[in-house]
Amino acid sequence: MNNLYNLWQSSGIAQASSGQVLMLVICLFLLFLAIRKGFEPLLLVPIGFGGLLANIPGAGMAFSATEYAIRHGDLTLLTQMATVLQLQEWSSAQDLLAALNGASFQQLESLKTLAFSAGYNNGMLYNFYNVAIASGAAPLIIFMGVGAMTDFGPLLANPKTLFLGAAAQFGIFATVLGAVALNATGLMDFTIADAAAIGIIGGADGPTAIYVASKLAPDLLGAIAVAAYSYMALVPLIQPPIMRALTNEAERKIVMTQLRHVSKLEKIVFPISLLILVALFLPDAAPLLGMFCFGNLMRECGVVQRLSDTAQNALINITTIFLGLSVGSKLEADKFLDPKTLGILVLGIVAFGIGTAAGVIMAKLMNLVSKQKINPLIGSAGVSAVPMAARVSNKLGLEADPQNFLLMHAMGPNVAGVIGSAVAAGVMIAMVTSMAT
Amino acid sequence: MNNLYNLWQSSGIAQASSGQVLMLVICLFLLFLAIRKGFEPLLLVPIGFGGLLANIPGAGMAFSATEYAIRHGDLTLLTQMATVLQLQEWSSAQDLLAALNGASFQQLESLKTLAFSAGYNNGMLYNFYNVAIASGAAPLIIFMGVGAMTDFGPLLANPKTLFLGAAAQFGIFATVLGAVALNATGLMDFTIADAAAIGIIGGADGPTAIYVASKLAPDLLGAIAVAAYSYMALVPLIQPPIMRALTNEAERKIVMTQLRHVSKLEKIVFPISLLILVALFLPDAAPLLGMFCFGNLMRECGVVQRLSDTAQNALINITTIFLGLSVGSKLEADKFLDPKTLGILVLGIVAFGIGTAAGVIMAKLMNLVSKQKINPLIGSAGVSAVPMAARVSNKLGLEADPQNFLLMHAMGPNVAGVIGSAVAAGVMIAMVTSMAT
Amino acid sequence: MNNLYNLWQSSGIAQASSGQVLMLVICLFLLFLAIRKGFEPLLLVPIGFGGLLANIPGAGMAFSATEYAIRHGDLTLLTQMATVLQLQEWSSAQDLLAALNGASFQQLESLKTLAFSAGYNNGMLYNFYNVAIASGAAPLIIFMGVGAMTDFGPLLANPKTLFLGAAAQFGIFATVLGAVALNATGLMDFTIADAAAIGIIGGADGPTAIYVASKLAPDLLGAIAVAAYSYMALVPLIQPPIMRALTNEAERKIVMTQLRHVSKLEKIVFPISLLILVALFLPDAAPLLGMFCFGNLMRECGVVQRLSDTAQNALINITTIFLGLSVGSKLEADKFLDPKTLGILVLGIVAFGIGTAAGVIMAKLMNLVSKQKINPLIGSAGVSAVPMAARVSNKLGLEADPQNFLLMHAMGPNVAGVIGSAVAAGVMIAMVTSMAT
Amino acid sequence: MQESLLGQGLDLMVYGMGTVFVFLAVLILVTFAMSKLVVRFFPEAPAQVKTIKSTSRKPSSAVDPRTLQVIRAAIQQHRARRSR
Amino acid sequence: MQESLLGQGLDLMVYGMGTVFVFLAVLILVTFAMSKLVVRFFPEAPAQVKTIKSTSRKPSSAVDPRTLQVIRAAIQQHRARRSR
Amino acid sequence: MQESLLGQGLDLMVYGMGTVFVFLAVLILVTFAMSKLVVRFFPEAPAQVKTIKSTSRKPSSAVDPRTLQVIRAAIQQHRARRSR
Ligand code: NA
Ligand code: NA
Ligand code: NA
Repeated sequence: MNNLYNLWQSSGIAQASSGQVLMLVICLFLLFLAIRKGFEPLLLVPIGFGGLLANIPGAGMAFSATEYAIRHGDLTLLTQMATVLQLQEWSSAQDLLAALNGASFQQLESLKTLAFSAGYNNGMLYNFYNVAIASGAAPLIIFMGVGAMTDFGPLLANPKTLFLGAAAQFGIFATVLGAVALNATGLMDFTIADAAAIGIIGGADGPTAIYVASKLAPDLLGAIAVAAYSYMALVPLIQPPIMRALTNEAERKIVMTQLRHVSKLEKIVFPISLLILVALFLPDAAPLLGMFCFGNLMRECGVVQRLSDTAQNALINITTIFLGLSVGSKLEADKFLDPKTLGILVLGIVAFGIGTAAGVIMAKLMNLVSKQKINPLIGSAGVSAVPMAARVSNKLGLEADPQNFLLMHAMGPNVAGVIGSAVAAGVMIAMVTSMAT
Repeated sequence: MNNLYNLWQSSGIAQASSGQVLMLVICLFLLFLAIRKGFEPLLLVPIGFGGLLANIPGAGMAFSATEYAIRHGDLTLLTQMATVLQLQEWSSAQDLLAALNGASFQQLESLKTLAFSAGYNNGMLYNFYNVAIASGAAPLIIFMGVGAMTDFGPLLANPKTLFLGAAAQFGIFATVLGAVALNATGLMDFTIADAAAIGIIGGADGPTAIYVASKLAPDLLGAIAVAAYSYMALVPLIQPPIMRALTNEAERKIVMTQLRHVSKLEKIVFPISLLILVALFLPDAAPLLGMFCFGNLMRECGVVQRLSDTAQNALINITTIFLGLSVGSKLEADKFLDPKTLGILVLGIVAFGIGTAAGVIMAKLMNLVSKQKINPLIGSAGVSAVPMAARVSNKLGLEADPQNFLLMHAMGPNVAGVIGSAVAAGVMIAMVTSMAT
Repeated sequence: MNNLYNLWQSSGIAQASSGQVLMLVICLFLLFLAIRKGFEPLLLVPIGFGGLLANIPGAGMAFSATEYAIRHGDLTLLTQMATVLQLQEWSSAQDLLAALNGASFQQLESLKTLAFSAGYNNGMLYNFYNVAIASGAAPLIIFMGVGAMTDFGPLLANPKTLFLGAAAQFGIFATVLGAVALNATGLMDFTIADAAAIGIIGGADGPTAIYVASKLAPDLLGAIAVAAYSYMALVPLIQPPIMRALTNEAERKIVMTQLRHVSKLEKIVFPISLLILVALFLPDAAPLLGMFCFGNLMRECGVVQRLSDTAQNALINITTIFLGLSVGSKLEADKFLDPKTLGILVLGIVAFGIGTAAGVIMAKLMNLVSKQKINPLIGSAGVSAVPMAARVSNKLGLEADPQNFLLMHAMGPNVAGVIGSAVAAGVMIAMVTSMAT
Repeated sequence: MQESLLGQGLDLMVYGMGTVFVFLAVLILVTFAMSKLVVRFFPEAPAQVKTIKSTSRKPSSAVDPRTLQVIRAAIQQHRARRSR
Repeated sequence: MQESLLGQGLDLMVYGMGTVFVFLAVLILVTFAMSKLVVRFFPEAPAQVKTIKSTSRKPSSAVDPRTLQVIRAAIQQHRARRSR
Repeated sequence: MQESLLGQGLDLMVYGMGTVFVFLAVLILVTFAMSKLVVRFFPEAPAQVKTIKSTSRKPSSAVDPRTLQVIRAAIQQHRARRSR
C-alpha cells in the first residue's frame, strides 16, 4: 500500500504546480506556431519540446544535481547545504533555492559535491545546456554553419550597404535604453546585463542572441530566444507597415543598378580581411565573427568542400537539436514565468520595429548624399533575419513596380546585419562585463 | 638489456591473465556471430571490438586513472590511496581495487586527484563510457533516432494492440522474480537493483536495457547488453516454438481486417499526447519516452526534415559507434567473468520466452471479450525487437495461410512493446531507487 | 571619455605584441599555402585559421581561465595565485605564467578555482583543444576514419612490402638522434620527450604525429603538426631527387608481377589478426592501431555499412574541423615563436628524407636475397603520406618506363607505413614515459 | 531496507506490471479519443489533403527535395566551374 | 558600480552604436580597397582561371577517386542484391 | 634519469627500430599464414559466396532505398564531372 502511495506521490498530477501546467500549455502553443504556422520550425520545434520536457512535474530534467537535491533531499542534507550557503534562518527548500543565486563558485562546488555524494545527478537537459550553451560552443558552431551558408557576393558588389546593416542595429541599443526605462518605472527589475541581453533581440539573429544571453543573463535566455525566433518568423507582419509609413511611392519605385560580378578571389579574401579587422579593432567580437568567417572561408576557398558540406549539414543539424533542447530547458516554469518575460516580449518587438525604421531612414539619408540611389525598402533588410527580411523588401518592391526585383540588392544589407549584430554583441559583452566589476 | 626486459615486461603475453585471454576469445566469437551470422551487427561489431580493446593486457583502455594507478603505481602511491580508503590492512593492489566498490563520492574524488597528480590518465574506453553511457546521453540519443524511424500508423489504426505490448512486458517482471529466486538459492548474489536491470533484457530493446543497466547495475552492463542484443538476433529461433505451442491451427489462420488509413494530423498529435500522459502519470519515464516522442515528432511534423534526417543517420550512427565501444569496455575480464554473467544469460532467454508467451496469451484473452478477432501470432511481437518479432509473426502466419499477411498488424504491438518497455524501465528505476535508500 | 579610453585599450592594436603580429602573418601564409598551393588543405585551412584566432590580441581564445586571469587579473588575485604557486618573489604576470609550467596537478586545480571564482572562463579554442586533443579522442577518431578508408588489398597480396613500411620508419628514429645531437650543440634545449615527438614527423602521418605530440610534448604540438602536414604536401618535391640518387635506370624499370586477387574473408580477418598481435606484443600501440583496425573492420565486414559511411564522412569531417582549430590554438605566439620551432622544421624535413632513403635502400636489400624483384621506387612509399607517396612512386616509374604502373604496388608499403608509424609511436610513448619517471 | 529481497521483487512485479497496464490502457483511451476528434474536426478532405500533403510531402519525400537541391546546387557549381 | 543604470544604458548606446558604425565604415573602406586590388592585380582572366583551376582541382580531385570508389562499391552492392 | 640524453636517444633508436622490424616481421608471417589458411579452407567458391551474401544482406537491406538513391545521385555527379 505504501508503494501505491509512493507511486501516486511520484506521479506528475500530484506534483504539478500551476506554473508547470501553464508552461506546458505555452510550449504546446509554441509547437503549434512552429508546425502549423511555420514559425522558424528548425529551432522552435526543439525549443518547444525541450520546454515540455523541462516542465514535466517531478522529472527535474532541467535541474542540476544541486537543485534536484534541494527539492527532494531530506532534512540532514538540506541542513548541510544551508551551512554551506551560510544561511542562518531558513524554513523551506525555497529559501535554499533562492540562496543559490547569490552563492559563490566555491559554495556551488561544495553543494555539487554534497548532492552527488547523496546520489543525485544532473538532469539530462541540464547536461545538454552545460555542454551546448554554457560552454558557448553551440551558438558558435551554428554561426560557423551560417557562415558556410552565406554568400557575401551581393555585399561585395555594393559594400555601401554595410551602412544599412549598421543603422539597423540601432534597434538593439534603443531597446537597451527601453529596458533601463522600464526599470526606472519600478515595474521590472532589470540590471544593465539584462538590458543588454534583451536588446540583442533586435539583432534578429538567433545564435547571436543566445550567445549574448548565455554570457550576460542566463536566466532570461529562454524568453530571449523564444522572442528572437518568434519575431524573426513575424518579420513579414512586423516590417511592411513601418516600411510603408516611412517611404513614398516614388522612393519605393527606385530601380537599382545591377550588381557587378564578384570574383572568386574577392570572396576568399573578404572573410580573412574581416577577421583581421576584428583582430585589430574589436577582439571582443572575435569568437562570433571568427567562427562566422571560418565557415565562410571554408565555403569560398574551394579546397575543403567536405568540411564545408559537413558544417552546413550534419554538424549544424546535430548542434541545432541540442541547442534547441537546451534553450527549452530555460523554459522551466520558475525561470520563465516572471514579469520580466512580459517585458522581454514587449521590448523585443519594439526592438524589431526600431531596427527596421532605422534601416529605412539610413537608406534615405544615404540618398541625400550619394548619387547612386538606393531603394529605401532594402534598408529594412539590415536587421538581418536572413533571408526573411530580404524577401520582405523584395515583395514590397514588386508591389510598387512589378519589374523591380530587389532580392539580390537586399541580400547585401541582410548579411551586413549579421556582421553588425555580432559587432554589437561583442561591444556589449565587453562593456557590460567591465561595468559589472 | 634493462630496456629489453622492460619491453618484454610491457608486452601483452607477459601480462596476460587467463581471464583476459578467455575474454579475447569470447569477443572474437561475438564478432563471428555479428559478421557471419548477422547477429545485430550494428551493435555487436562495436561491442565485440570494444571488448577486444578492453582486454588487451597492459593497455588498460577501459580503466579509470584510479584503477590504472592502483595496478601500476608504486608503494608510496598505494599507501596514500589506502589511507584515503581508510584501509587498515591490505596486502596487494587487489585489496585496493576491491575497496573501490564501497568508496564514497569524496573518496573517489580524492583518489582521482592522487592518480592524476601521479601522471596517470583515464583510458580511452573509460572516457567514452563516461561521456556516452554514464551521462545517460547515448541511449537517449539513440532512442530519439529510433523515434524518428518509427511509424506509429499501424498502432494508431488499431490502438487495442497496445495491450499486447503491455502483456509482453510480463517477461521483464517475471525475470526480476527469477533473479530474486536465483539469489535465494545462494548460487548468486543479486541485489534488487541487479534483478531489475537483468529483467529489462526481457524488454527486447537495446537502448532501454543499456539505460536501465547504467543507472541500476553498471557492473552488469556488459553482460546485459550482450544478452539483450544476442537474444534479439535469436528471436526467429526463440519465438516460433512458443508461438506454435500456445496456438492451434484455427487461431493461426485468423484473418484480420485491413488497417484503416491514419491521417497525418493523428500522427503529429500522438507523440505529443503520449508525452503529456507521461508528464501527468509517469515522470520517471520522461527521459526515455520524452526523447522517443521528440524523435517521432520531428519525423511526423514535416517541418524539420533536416533534423529528422540527421537524427536517423549521422547522429544515430556516430552515437552507435561510441555506445558500442563503451559497452565493450564493460566486457573487461574482471567485470564480465563472474558467475552472475551466466545467471544473466539464462535469465535473459527465460525473459524472452515468458514475454513471448504472455503476448500470445493476452491476444487469446482479448479474443474472448472482443468481437474483432486478433490473430494471436501478433501477440509475440509485443516484446518489441523491432522489426524482427513482427517478421516472425508474419512468417508463422504465412505458414498457416499463405494469403494471410500479418506484418502490418504485428507492427502495432511491436512498437507498443517499445513504449511498454520504456514505461517498465521508468517504473523500475524509480521504485528501485526508493528501495535502495 | 573613460569608456572611449577603455574601448581603445581593449582594441587589438593597443594590445598587440610583435609576436602576435608575426604569427598572424605566418598563419596567413599557411592559409595561402593551403588554398593556393593545395598543401593538405583539409587540415591546414582549419589549423591556419585556428592560428589566426589564437593570436587575436586581447581575445585570449586559446587561453585557459587561469592564463587569462593571470594576464588580466588585479593585484589581489595575482597575489593569491602566487601564494598557491609558492612564489616568494615575483614582479610581473610573466613570472606567474612561467611558474605554471612547473606547477603540480593540485596547484593547477587551485588556480583554476581561483580563476573561475573571479569570473574568468576558458577560451573557446582552449576548450576545443581539451575536448579534442588533450583527451586523445580526435586523433583516434580520425585514425578510425582513415582505417575505414584504407584498402589493405595490395598489402595482403604482397605482405613482404611490410618490410618497406618498417624501414621507412628509420627516419623517425634518426631524427630523434638528430634532436638529441642538436641539444648537445647547446643551440636548443630538447628533452628526450621533445626529441621523440619531433621524430614522429618522419612518420608522415598527421593524426599519429598529433597524438604523440599531445602525449609527450604538448607545447611543441603546433609546430610538429604544421611541419608534418606541410612536408606531406611537399612529398612530390622532397622524394624524387632522393629516389633518383639512390636508384639506377635499370632498377627503376623493374616490372613487378601483377597482384593476386585478395578474398573478402582475408580482408576481414586481417584487421583482427593485427589487433591480436598488438594485444600480444605491443599493448602500448593499442589505442592508435586499435581504432585503425576497428575502422577497417567496419569497412570490410560488410554488415555495418551505415557506421562505416559515417566514420568516413560526417564523423571524420566534424572531428577534422575541431582538430584543426585545436592545433591552431597551439600556434599562439608565446608557444610557437621559439627557437625550437626552427629546429623542428629542419629536423622534420631531414626525417622525411631519411625515411625515403631507408625505404628505397631496404627495397634494394630485399632484391639481393629475394627472387621476386621489387622496384625500389616503391620503397619510398613506405613513409606513408597516403596516397601522395604512392603516386610519386608511380610517377617516377612511368618516367622510366611509360608502361610500368607502380601505383597499386606502392599502395602496399604505403599503408604498411601507417602501421609502422603507429607501432613506432606506441614504442616511443611507452619508452619515453618510463624514462621520464 | 526493511523488506526482504523477495518482498521487493514481488512489489516490483505487482506495481510495475500494474503501472504498465494502467498506463497503456489510459493511452489506448486517449488515442481513441484523439483519433475521433481529429477525424471529426480536422478530416483529411481531399482538397485539404492536398494542401496538407503538399506540406506533409516535404518530409515523406524525405530525402527527395534536399537531394534535388543538392543535385541542383551541384549542377550549378559544375556549370559555374565550367564557365569559369 | 559608480554610475546609475541610466548612465550605463546611455554609455552602451553611444559607444556601442559608435563602434558599430566606425567598424563597419572601416570595413567598407577595406572592402573597397581589397576589391580594387584584386580586380587590378588578380583579374579573372580566362588564362589565369585555368591555372587556378588546375591547382584548386587537385584537392577536389582528391575526392574524385573516392567518389568513384563509392560509386563502384555501391553498384557492386546493388548488383549483388539484385542477383539474390 | 640515470642515463644521458644521448644514451636515451640511442636506446630509443635501437629498441624502437628493433620493435618495428620484429613486429612487422611477425605480422608478415601471420598474414602469410592467415592467407594460406583462408585460401585453403574458405575459398571464395561462387556457391559459398552467395550464402555469405545472403546472411550479410539482412542488415544492409535496411539501407536499400537510400543506397540506391545515393548511387543514382553519385552517378549523376560523376557523369556531370566527366562531361565537364
Ligand atoms: Na542583425
Ligand atoms: Na519491449
Ligand atoms: Na609512416
